[in-house]
Amino acid sequence: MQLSRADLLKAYRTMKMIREFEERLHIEFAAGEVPGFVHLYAGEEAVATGVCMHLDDRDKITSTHRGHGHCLAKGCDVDGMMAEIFGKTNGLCAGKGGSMHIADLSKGMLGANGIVGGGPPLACGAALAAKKLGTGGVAVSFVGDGGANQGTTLESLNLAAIWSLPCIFVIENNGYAESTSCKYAGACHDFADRASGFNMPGVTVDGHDFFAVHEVTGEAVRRARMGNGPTLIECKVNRYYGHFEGDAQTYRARDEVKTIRETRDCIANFEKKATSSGMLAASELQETSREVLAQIDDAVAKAKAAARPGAADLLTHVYVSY
Amino acid sequence: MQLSRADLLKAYRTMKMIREFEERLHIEFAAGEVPGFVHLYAGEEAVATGVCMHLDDRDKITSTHRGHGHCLAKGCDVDGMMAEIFGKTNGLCAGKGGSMHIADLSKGMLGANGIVGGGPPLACGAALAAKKLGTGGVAVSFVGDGGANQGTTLESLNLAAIWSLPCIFVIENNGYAESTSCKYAGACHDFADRASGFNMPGVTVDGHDFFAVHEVTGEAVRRARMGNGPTLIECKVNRYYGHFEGDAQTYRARDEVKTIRETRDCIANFEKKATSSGMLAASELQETSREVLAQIDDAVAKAKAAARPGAADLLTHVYVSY
Amino acid sequence: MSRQISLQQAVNEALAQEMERDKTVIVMGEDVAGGSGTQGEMDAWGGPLGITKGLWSKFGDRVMDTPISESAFVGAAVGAAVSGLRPVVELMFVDFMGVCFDQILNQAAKFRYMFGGKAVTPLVVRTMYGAGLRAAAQHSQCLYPMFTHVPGLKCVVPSTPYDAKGLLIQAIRDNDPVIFFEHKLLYSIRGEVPEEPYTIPFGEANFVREGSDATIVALGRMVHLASDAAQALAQEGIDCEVIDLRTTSPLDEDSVLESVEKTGRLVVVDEASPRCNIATDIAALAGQKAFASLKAPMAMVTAPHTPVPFSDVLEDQYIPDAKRVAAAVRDTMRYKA
Amino acid sequence: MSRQISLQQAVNEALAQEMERDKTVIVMGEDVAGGSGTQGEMDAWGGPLGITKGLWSKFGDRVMDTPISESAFVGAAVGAAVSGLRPVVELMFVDFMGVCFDQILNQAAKFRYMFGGKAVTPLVVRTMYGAGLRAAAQHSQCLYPMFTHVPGLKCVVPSTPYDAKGLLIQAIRDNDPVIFFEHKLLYSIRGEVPEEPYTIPFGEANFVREGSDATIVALGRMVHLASDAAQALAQEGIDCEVIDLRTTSPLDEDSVLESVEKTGRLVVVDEASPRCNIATDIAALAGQKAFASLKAPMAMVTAPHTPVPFSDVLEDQYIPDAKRVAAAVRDTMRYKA
Ligand SMILES: Cc1ncc(C[n+]2csc(CCOP(=O)(O)OP(=O)(O)O)c2C)c(N)n1
Ligand SMILES: Cc1ncc(C[n+]2csc(CCOP(=O)(O)OP(=O)(O)O)c2C)c(N)n1
Ligand SMILES: [Mg+2]
Ligand SMILES: [Mg+2]
Repeated sequence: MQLSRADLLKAYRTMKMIREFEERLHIEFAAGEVPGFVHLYAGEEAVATGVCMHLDDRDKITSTHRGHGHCLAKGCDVDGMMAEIFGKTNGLCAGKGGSMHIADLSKGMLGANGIVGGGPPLACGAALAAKKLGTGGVAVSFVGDGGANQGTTLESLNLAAIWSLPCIFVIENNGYAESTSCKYAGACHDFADRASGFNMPGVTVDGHDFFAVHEVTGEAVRRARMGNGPTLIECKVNRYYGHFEGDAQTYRARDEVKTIRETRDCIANFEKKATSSGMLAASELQETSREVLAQIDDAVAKAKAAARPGAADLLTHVYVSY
Repeated sequence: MQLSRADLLKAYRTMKMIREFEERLHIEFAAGEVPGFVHLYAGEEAVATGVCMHLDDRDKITSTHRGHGHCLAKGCDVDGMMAEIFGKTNGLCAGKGGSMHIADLSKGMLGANGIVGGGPPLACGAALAAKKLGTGGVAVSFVGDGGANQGTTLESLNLAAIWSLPCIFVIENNGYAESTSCKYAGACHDFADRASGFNMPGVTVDGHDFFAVHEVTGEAVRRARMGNGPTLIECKVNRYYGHFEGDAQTYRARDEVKTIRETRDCIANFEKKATSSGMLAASELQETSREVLAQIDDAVAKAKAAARPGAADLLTHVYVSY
Repeated sequence: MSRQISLQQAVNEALAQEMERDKTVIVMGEDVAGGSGTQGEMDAWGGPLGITKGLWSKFGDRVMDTPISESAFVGAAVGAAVSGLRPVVELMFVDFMGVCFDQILNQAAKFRYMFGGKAVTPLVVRTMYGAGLRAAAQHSQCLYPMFTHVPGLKCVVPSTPYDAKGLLIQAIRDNDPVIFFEHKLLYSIRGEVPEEPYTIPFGEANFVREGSDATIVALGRMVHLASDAAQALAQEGIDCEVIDLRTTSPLDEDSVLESVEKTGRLVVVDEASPRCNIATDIAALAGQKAFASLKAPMAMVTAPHTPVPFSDVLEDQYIPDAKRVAAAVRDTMRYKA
Repeated sequence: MSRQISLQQAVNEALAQEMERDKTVIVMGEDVAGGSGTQGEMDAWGGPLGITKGLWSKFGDRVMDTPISESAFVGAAVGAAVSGLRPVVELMFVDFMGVCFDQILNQAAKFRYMFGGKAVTPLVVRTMYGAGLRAAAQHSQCLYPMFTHVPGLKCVVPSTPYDAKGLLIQAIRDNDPVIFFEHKLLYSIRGEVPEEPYTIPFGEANFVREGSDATIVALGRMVHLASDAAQALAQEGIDCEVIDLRTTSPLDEDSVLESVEKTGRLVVVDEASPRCNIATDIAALAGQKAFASLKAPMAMVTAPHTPVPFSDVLEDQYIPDAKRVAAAVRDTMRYKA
């Protein structure tokens, strides 16, 4: 699929938004402003962005504990997300979910998920609904390399294949599940190798490369929309921060992240490609960056100023009717 | 591995024992003598027999709801099994388990299992114990084609591979999970195709052919004992009776079983091969058959005559100490 | 006389009528049709006991056989429920919850709350429970106490064909995730059931029998034992009130409390194993909110703290029976402070 | 003065001492060492909160990191337990039970019974539970009522470093499957703990405080709230007995009943959600077996019937606190028949 200037600018804005969102949370967390467990997506922006560029409001995604990038790429409101992460009443989940449970069903974002492997079955269901209701929608399930070994994920590959569901499994292989290497935990060379055992195409791409991710996803989404069933896409990528904020990361090689940041950063690479090809001007990128930063500043300020939930909120939202 | 005359006779006795055990239960069930759910293994004898011939008391197996054949092949006592199936106090499980839970840990038989996919994780553990304790033992997990799609099974493939466990997964593909075709439920051509996605050898064999099963299992057991990790073996086979006794089997093609019985029966084929090669005499086979039948008659008579558990047995065996 | 059908037929009819009424209702589970991919007949099974048989013939691919991958297909039902369908998914035996519980416990049950009230998850999980089929430890459990424990779930345990139909239709129309427990031994019981669709609201217990001496609270199959016991006791001049909870979550606290306040005596009959079960739940409720009315210790008639045994002798002893219920009531009556 | 260590250290020490003593004890779970297969340090994590850190350095490959495949590795621990090892497997958060419960519910718990007494399953499942870390609905549950409900399992919920060490050593030496619940907020509390190994028998509650006016039964982190409440009440002249259950299965019924018989008043404090939980279980026990002694309704202080909220304001309200416990006791004292 040819990317227009507008597409590229949108992609850039999304990647930059995710990056700055996470960089800012990293600082706010260290300052003790953010409660709970926070898993940052910095470094993996090209994946969520490249995938979600193909999706519209008919389409659904399921996410993981590391969900901020997926949310932003799927169109969740930045202010609402920030407020949620700060536990405020105007958060996307009224302060009841927090970082690990941000959702916006109206945007087709079925929720970050605190359960590794929680998402893939749900994505099968969203895809089934699209199929039965004839919406033309697809479902995408983001799963980590750790989550790729969870039985729920493996079962879902099978289910999606036998029902020929419009479902795409995106394995975000960032090399680690917490402090454990994907090579130790996963018996396979590439996770994409597992696809053939479930009768679906599997492809491995460089998750630092927005263009590569965008291309293979385009193919998979077309396949799905045409009724030709699921695809497994493995994106090899890196996370820039610890498993969660507070992780000392002694299991990583010295300078591992530094080297990647310097040589393979998805945003820097995108900037280079987009400007050198003449598609986007450096000034446009700078302008976008400025806007993004301002938006994040604003979101954080609003989130900090926002009201906390009140006692009465504890008991609401358990049931629609009880 | 070269099969001696004694081996062949033993194999024959085992297959025949399983067959007659099941044929007899089929009759007893119809007569209302056997309580509960009974899943017969008739037709699949070559699998349990060909596999378990390689195993000794160090080795463990996990089984399924269709477990009689595995039990017999692993050396469980015929009388004890029959009594258990009749719910008697002298049964292998004191009448508390029944057909779906026959076990004899002293024989390395870790239990039939009422949960589809319950066995493979247990087999990983048995293999892990063998490895840690240096017993030289291996573990074999029997799984149906239906069970092959259960997440617990798929996870176990991965775990066994990354830990290089002496564990063998035998998928008994009899074409059906209850009334559902393995082709509908499993997204793969052969289940053995899934092995490579879990970094282990996978092989499909004709499960009606004792010699074929015996050969590939020999290879897998050697591999496992040498510390070279797991193998997945898919045996294509057929069941002669319904999913459970009482199943009208209208989902099967007319004469499906009849044709198989007539043309591909594992015992008839074995008889032909063994006698035509001159390894065994027809009279030996007949003699063995007679002995088997007598033993089963005897087991049934004893089981029927045996005492039922008494009220006091209800509360025992919940804990070792409580 | 009005129409009598079995509980099994009532369940089937409720499903058929709701599928007819609402195109977004789908049914899925292992062998719910049966015959998928085979060379023989389709719609060959309707589950191992034939409960859903015929639905595929009426509704085609809105009735979907599944692989034996409970996490994937129960989870798919959850995902479909938040995406515009109203799935009725069958977990064949509730004993199998252990391979898919996460999708119920952490996904379906919690979406609405975690997402700040923005999710609606109109899911029904139908499942078989209970002992009596000589099906042993892994196919005979009740387990509804575990589901009742989970905020966000509704739990329905019908005792009659009439209730099964009305409660199942309510469950399908309900916008919260509902776990619907069907006792294997109740499928064949027959009772009066109107042909037209109707609903029975959740959280409204049924007074099966009015009485003034003692309250027997029961659910599911135990309601019948309670009634039998009450009938036997009536001949001895002991007048029992029998309350069928119908749903354990929501719980009709008021009906239980009212009755206990009237009779002053409480016996709870629960087929589940005894720790942290519905019996303790109801007893604790009375001990907390109807204490002043209590004239005698609460009694609980439950299964013992053991797995379900295979042997018929043992299983018959395992399951509560009307005699034990009656004995518990008599003890309660005999109690002198 | 004798040695004071944290509960976290007590758990680590118990594991190390038992691994030292018995070569068949192994530890497995996600990141229980940490660093497996990486280019950086091994033994980098010890679980997300560092509880098992250092064990790999001492015991090498008897401490095994696992993939995120709880069914497979918890099941492997079960299989290893019936094959000669004594595995201590970590289910990181008890909330994750939903992806592996079958191996506990239907395998480990039932082997002995189903197999007629022939199986021995010396398994320990260590797991974190409880709210307070702002970890929201899927990482903050208690869920021990579900495990307590299951015949064949033993459930341990320690409240102090001393108990944690002694009960964990007992759990490892015990020949039945034991689920060992560690509250995240208790890891840092310190207390006196002997260096040498010792065991605390299961089924023996601890009288944390003796008193004559009211009995407060609690477990895990709630024991500390109960003690705080008792101390506050003492100043008002209300003399509470505080009982720490230590194990919910087996349950020390006698201690609870004795105390209630003495005080006539019962308050149960349970962090779990309120339906079919330990609070109802204990209240029902008293209502059944100590009825004559009861002077007032039993009170239960529990979480509300909602998922655990993320917001600190809401979570603080969600978790029972000493004030609510004290208020419940006061209500009980004020009660007039
Ligand atoms: C079922 C379950 N098991 C374990 C965990 C704890 N946990 C949270 S994130 C995580 C690692 C996930 O690794 P991966 O899937 O690779 O995602 P990444 O963090 O690398 O994005 C683990 C083990 C969990 N949340 N759920
Ligand atoms: C977890 C679980 N799901 C469903 C069932 C019900 N069930 C019992 S056997 C069976 C079919 C198994 O098929 P397969 O694995 O192919 O074994 P086969 O019966 O053909 O030997 C099903 C669905 C079960 N026992 N456990
Ligand atoms: Mg990862
Ligand atoms: Mg099969």
